[in-house]
Amino acid sequence: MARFLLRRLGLVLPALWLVSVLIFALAEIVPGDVARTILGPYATPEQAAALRHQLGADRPVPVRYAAWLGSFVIGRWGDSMVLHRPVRPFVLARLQNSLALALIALICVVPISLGLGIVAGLNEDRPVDTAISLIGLSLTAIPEFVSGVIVLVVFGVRLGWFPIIAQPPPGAGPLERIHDLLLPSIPLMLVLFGYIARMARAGMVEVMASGYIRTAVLKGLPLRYVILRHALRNALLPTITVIGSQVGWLVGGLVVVETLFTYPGLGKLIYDSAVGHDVTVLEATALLVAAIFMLSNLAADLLVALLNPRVRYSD
Amino acid sequence: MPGRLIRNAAFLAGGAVVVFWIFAALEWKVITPYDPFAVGPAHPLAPPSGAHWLGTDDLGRDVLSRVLAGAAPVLTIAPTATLLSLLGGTTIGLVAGFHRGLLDDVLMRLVDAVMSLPVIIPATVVLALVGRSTTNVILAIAVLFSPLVARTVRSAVLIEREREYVDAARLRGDRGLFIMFFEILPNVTSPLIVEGTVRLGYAVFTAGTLSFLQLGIQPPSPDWGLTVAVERAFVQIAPWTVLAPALALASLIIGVNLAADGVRRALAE
Amino acid sequence: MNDSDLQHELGQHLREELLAGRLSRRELFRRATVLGLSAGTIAGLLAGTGGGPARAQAPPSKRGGTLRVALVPPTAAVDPVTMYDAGAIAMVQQVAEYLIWAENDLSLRPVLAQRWEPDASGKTWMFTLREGVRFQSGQAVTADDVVATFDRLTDPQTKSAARSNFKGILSKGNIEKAGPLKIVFHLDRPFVDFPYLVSSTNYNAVVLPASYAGDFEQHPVGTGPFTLAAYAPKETASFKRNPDYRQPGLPYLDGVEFRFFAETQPQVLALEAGAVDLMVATPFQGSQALFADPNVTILLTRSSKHRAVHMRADAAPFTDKRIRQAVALCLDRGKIVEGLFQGRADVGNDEMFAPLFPGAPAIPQRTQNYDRARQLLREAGAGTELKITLTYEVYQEVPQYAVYLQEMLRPAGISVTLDQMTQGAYYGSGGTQPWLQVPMGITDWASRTVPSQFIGPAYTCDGVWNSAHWCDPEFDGLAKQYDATLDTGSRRAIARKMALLQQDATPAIIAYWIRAPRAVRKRVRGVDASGSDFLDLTRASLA
Amino acid sequence: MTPPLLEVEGLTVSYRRAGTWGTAVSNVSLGIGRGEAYGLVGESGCGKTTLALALMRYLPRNGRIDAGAIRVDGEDLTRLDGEALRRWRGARLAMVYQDPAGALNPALRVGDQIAEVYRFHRGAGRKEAARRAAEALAKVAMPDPDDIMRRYPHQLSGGQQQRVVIAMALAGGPRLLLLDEPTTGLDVTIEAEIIDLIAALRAEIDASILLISHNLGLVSRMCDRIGIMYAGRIVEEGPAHDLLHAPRHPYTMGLLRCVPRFEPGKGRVRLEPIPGALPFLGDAIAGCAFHPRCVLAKARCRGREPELYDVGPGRRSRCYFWEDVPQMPHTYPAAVPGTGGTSAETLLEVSGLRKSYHGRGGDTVAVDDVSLEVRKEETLGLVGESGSGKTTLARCLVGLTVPDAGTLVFAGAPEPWKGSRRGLRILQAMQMVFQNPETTLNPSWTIRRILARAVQVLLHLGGRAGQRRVAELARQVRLEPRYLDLRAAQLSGGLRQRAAIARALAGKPALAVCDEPVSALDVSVQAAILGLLEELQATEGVSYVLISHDLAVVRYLADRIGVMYMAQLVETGDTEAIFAGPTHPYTEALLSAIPTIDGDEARPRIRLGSDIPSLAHPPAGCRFHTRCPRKLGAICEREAPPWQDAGQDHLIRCHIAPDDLRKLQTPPGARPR
Repeated sequence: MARFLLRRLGLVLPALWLVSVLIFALAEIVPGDVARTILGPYATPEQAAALRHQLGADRPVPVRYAAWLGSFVIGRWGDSMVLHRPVRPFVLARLQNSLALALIALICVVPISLGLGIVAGLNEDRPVDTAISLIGLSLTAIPEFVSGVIVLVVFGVRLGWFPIIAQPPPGAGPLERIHDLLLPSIPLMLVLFGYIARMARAGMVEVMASGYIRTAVLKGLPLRYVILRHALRNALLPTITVIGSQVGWLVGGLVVVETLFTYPGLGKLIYDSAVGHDVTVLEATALLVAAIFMLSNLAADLLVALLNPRVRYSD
Repeated sequence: MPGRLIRNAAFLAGGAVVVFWIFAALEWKVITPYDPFAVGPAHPLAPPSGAHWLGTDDLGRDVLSRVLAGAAPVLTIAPTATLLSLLGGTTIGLVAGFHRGLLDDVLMRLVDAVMSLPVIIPATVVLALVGRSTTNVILAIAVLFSPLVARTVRSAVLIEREREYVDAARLRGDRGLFIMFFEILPNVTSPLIVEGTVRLGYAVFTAGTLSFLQLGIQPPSPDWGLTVAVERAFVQIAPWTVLAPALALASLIIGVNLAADGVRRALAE
Repeated sequence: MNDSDLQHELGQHLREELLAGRLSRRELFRRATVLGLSAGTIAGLLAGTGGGPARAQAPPSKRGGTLRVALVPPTAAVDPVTMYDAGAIAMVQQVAEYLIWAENDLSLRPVLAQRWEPDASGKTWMFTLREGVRFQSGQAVTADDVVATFDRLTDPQTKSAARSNFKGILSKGNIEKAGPLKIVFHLDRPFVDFPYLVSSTNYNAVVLPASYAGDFEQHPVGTGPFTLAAYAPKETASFKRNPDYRQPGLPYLDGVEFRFFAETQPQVLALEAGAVDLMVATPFQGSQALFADPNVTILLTRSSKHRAVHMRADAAPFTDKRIRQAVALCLDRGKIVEGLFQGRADVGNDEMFAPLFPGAPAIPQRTQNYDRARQLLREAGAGTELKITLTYEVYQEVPQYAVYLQEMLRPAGISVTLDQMTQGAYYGSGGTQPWLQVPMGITDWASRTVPSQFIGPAYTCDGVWNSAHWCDPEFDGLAKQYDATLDTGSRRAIARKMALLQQDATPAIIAYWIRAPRAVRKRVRGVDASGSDFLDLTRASLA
Repeated sequence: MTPPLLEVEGLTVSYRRAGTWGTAVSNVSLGIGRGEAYGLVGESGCGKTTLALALMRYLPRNGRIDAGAIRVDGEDLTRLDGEALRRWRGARLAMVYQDPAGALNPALRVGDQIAEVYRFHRGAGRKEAARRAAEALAKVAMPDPDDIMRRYPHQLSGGQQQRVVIAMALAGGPRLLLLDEPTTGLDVTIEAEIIDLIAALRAEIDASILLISHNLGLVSRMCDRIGIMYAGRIVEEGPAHDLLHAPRHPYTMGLLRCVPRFEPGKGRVRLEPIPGALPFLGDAIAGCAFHPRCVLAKARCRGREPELYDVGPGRRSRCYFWEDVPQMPHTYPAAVPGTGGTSAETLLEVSGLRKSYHGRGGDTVAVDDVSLEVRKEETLGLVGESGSGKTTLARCLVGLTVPDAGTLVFAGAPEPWKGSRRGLRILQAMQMVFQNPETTLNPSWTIRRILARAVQVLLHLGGRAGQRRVAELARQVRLEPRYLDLRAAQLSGGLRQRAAIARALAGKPALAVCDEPVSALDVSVQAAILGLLEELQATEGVSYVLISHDLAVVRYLADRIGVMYMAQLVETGDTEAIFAGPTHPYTEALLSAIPTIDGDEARPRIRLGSDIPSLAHPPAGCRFHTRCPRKLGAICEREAPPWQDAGQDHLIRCHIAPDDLRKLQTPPGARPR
């Protein structure tokens, strides 16, 4: 088991390094530059060049990358060239927001989609199964910006049940925070529901056709007991992996929803820093999201391993 | 196989929607009541009426015509991008799955790295890098989807390479390349087709999102994602300008997914 | 406060022009403030010629409360010296003040400067500061602070865009401290409208303490009505009332809360839902909902904000001016103004003297004429099918304007390919700056108070932002002459010649001058619209 | 006869596949008395498992019982539903499955899975149930039940898992125990132990047993009465001894004749394959189901389906001409002059072959220092249980796996181990036939293209010459030309294996390594393939290395045999010498474990004690000492046994001298060899 953990962690580091190189290279050749972002269009080219020199942005790429990596590795995330602020507190505050939204979306959607997925799996090819599968299929199909706009107008503006600016005032209690973040989390839930329900259904169908369920039934055990004790645990394993793989998107991929609901999350920050050429912020946020994606996958795999003795006790 | 497909209601429904949009994409010049590009400053944001069944947009253009014409860009980008990603992905998957060893690890780490970033970020940077045009959008989506295809193909190849007919081929002295492309590839087409149809659904989804972020297709294209992005400013006073393209996009994606689901069931039986 | 005899003489000249009907009352009032005439003198000049200046102020109904403002976030760290976007400018303007504030009607209101007067040649200007004004740090405002402020902006090493405005007019070192509250500006060349260059029009020119070291966010010190309490980039900024503000009893508000939105649409929704009280910039395209909303008032003001559709005179296919003229003749300007702004804009005439500017020369208005356009194209040998690419940025109504242009040029046989870019990409970086290089582009120009602020940088041979690469020495000469002439009558004659010259050459199509709308909730009082999205909340209050 | 415990009457079951319904079990009636063991024998696709599932009312969703009644203790199960059916299952009926690993929930401890039967059927509390579960494990001869209770299924060996399943089945105190191919997946020695366990338990609990199997030997040993199934029908039924020694149905006679028996040597008694192929489940059948393959078939057989006629005391047969069955003509293929091992010229010589895999817990040696040689036109049999290393050895010979050490000399010339570096000469000369007909041929190629490719690469014969060679190969393996243009999926198991053999012969090889070539085939088809291999050896002069776990098959085809145990060769010699004895104690146990049809040499049963140790940590000294019934003592545990010569290069690796072995192994009064 420990070997499994070490090996997987060993794989995360090179992948993260690869991400940092990828981001640095891509950000480097995106048109526009940090000097323009700071000085705006009306500064003369000479002024822009002077600022670039002052920021050291005109040093060769490898030199800058090495300088950034050197400081980043020892924990100094550096300052944002554009916002003249230390990157770490700023990015971590954004991370907190993104995690809050992700958590709320997950807490609401995971139980429902698991429940319905299992019900569908138990009633394979019956009307309830087709209905749930179709709903899941359709909801996942709707891009977040489409459902986001509709939800925003209907619940935010017309009915006014929820604030349209998803920024709970600092002192807000947990309940109020959830209330304020519910609106932006709805589009996320719609997309997630499809993924999780379908995987839960597939897991259940496969398990119900397995040999050990046949044994359990033919041992004369009551059906409900067979489902709860034997089927459920093995059916949910693949679903945990799916949930793990969605966390990365939930934390760093929501630029669209964050723009619509003016929610200061990581997604929008990555987008802004990519377009605005703020490399230190871009690297920090992209690596953070990549790390979260990989670690959540690893956590999911660990959980699956723990629940599945075949892996836990492998010699 | 086709027999089972026809009987599957979901496949028929999905297929009908997809065929409708394909027809629209090919024939919009003929079937649109108005010229989708003709500007009508006199009547911007007019509500649905006899003259304009789905009303007009902020520049007075007929929304229905633009929605019908809007099928064309998506239906050129998504399938092409999916096809390219299948080609790229299959090659990577085959090589990684068959050769194992260092090559496999490196490729898979690359796949992890690309997949760890939410699709939007590399897409943003790539499109900002090479500039915005339909071909670049296709390339961007193809580049982003290849790793996912590679991962599926690799897992299928890992199973096939252990099969005895591969040993027999090695025994004859056939080279790795021949075995990969002539012996193994024909037997991984089934997961490939399933992956392809699923990718197609996501390609339409991603193309729409890229247009929404105004990174993809350029105005005055009637592309749905772009239209939703531009028209969402008028969503309160002229919701039809946003709802029409949004529902069109959703219907196409659902159609493709239903059809894909049908194909998968037929193959699985 | 007595005016110099020169100012008295100029005042009488203005009264004669008014009585001769060559000058409107409003233009006389504006012109007089530029010349530094005191309010008393101006009242005397206008006596017996009709109603007084419409500046009466309704008494505020309620003191206190916090005003919530929606605006675009500053893109970079907030530094008055280098700021350029509406978000940063609005923030700084709450905390710091200018020597002079340019009102919407281009009249100049004294702020930190009490009086100013030019010498006969218009080359030397004497400014007197208001007494007893303190920075929020408690330190008194002296001439040293003003000299330091303007030395900072004219320093060759500065990164401030303001230096381009002062280029060829005011150089570092020519700002002389003539007393504890007196400053003398020695100009490089006579510039009659110099007071505008030190007014709010030149938004970087806020007066900062001499000790200012470029760290505004950490030490936000100015003389303004509010102090900056907290700032979370891209999220919120909160201001508190400045208890010892120079004008007793002001400001009425207890505080101001800035909430930043990256896009217009969420701002519109927030205002409609009552989550914010005021929207700094309310572009018509996208905010139509507010224009029809009962509990929202739309403040409106004429401005010199416009979109220049430049055509590079030195590159194919626009080298021949007949082709440029043909393109200009394809536009139905009335239809464009109606489609893009529902009429909230003034039709332009492809020259820089906007209706806002007093003494705008009346030259024949260019209208749509496809036959003439096709004939011009034939004469220029452009054949039946002219292919051109129009590059533009995604900003407010510009994309829609591009589509209108494409549609309107088609009947003349001109097929336009649209090339849309983000704002960052359009203004470009390092070597590539598309807005100065593409053959045909749409560039957005913020409002300016003086035509020369457009003409100098954009339409003179050595203009820094001359997108059209148009160079006509005669036009340059006239421009310099225009700046140096005090007398309004001869200025109008020069302006007329310049307008005709520019319209004929058509380096750029100016189809409309935007009226700047600003949406506020009904209960907001004492706030005005602003052509340049400036935000003066000194007299703002909540009913 | 006391009233039967189980009475099945006119049971008909059908499946829906791709929209059409096909009958899998048609009008089956049988009865099992209290405490009686009934054996149901049939090849794949004959519907025996469907019958078992129907009895348990656990047909898959696309299966249904069309007609008939299943009465247990007088109660008709087809009427029961819901709670009543649930109480019946486990308490009255219990089932043991073919794949024990699949039958146990991987995520639950073994103890809990047994205890839950007691909790639900016997209303026992948690502690009480656990105690009785441990008791049940002890009853199925599991060493240290308390430790086993806490283990998870994947931590047990195949044999142990099956014992757990049996314990679970018996926990409910069933009146009828259904055993569906209980030992098919297990090794021979383990199978013997499970059979003995069942026989012992049967005596203890007065439950009747329905044993379903394709292995006649197994059924003959275990069961009182036997029913033979073919194409969903019972074709013959009767007391075990009478049925096996005097069959009254052509199919039964055919089965008995095609199973390799234990008469000595090859060349004299040729196996008689049953012509034609097994019908697919659900095919429409006219008249007697067996008539297409029946030697006695006449016009009448194609008409109405015969009844089950009474043909003797408690005996029934579904054949109009059952009286002619004893004199049924033989269907020997033309006898082939047995060349067997005459030429002494060595074709292949391997010495010091060692192959190890480095796993997590250190290195596992799969093949440990093996040396062997194969002579021209000779068949060397390699026998051993799973994990003995015989497949790894085979893969090393043909270059698919690269060993750590050892040399290979082929026809006098040393050859590299790595396949890709071998020249065309040896690639042509040495080919391999694989085990699993499902995956041995590329599913998306036609047979013609597979053979053409082999001919193209090995003999550089393209175009017409290539096609001629392909046709010739097809003739050699008796594959009708019409099959050449079909894909593997459209052929039966036997035809696929013929194509695989043809592919191996493409380059006119001198040696063919056959890895379990027939173990995945049905009995009647096995005989045909063995016959083909034998014929090809005679006509093409190709020698074989035949790898199998089935001693009967090896004895039938091999001239010389090598026995492997835990990666080592423990005995080599001529087939007859080994069968005559003396033999290595392990080989002796192997021989005794093989269930033989009644009347053959009954060998004294030797029980091997504990399970096969793990290959990762092999026992010191002689690796067999942990299970050897003939263990001398400490010497076996310390020293690796030397090779001892028992004459005519019959070598045995054992501390006991061959002569002593012979004395130990000859039972008093047995016929001298």
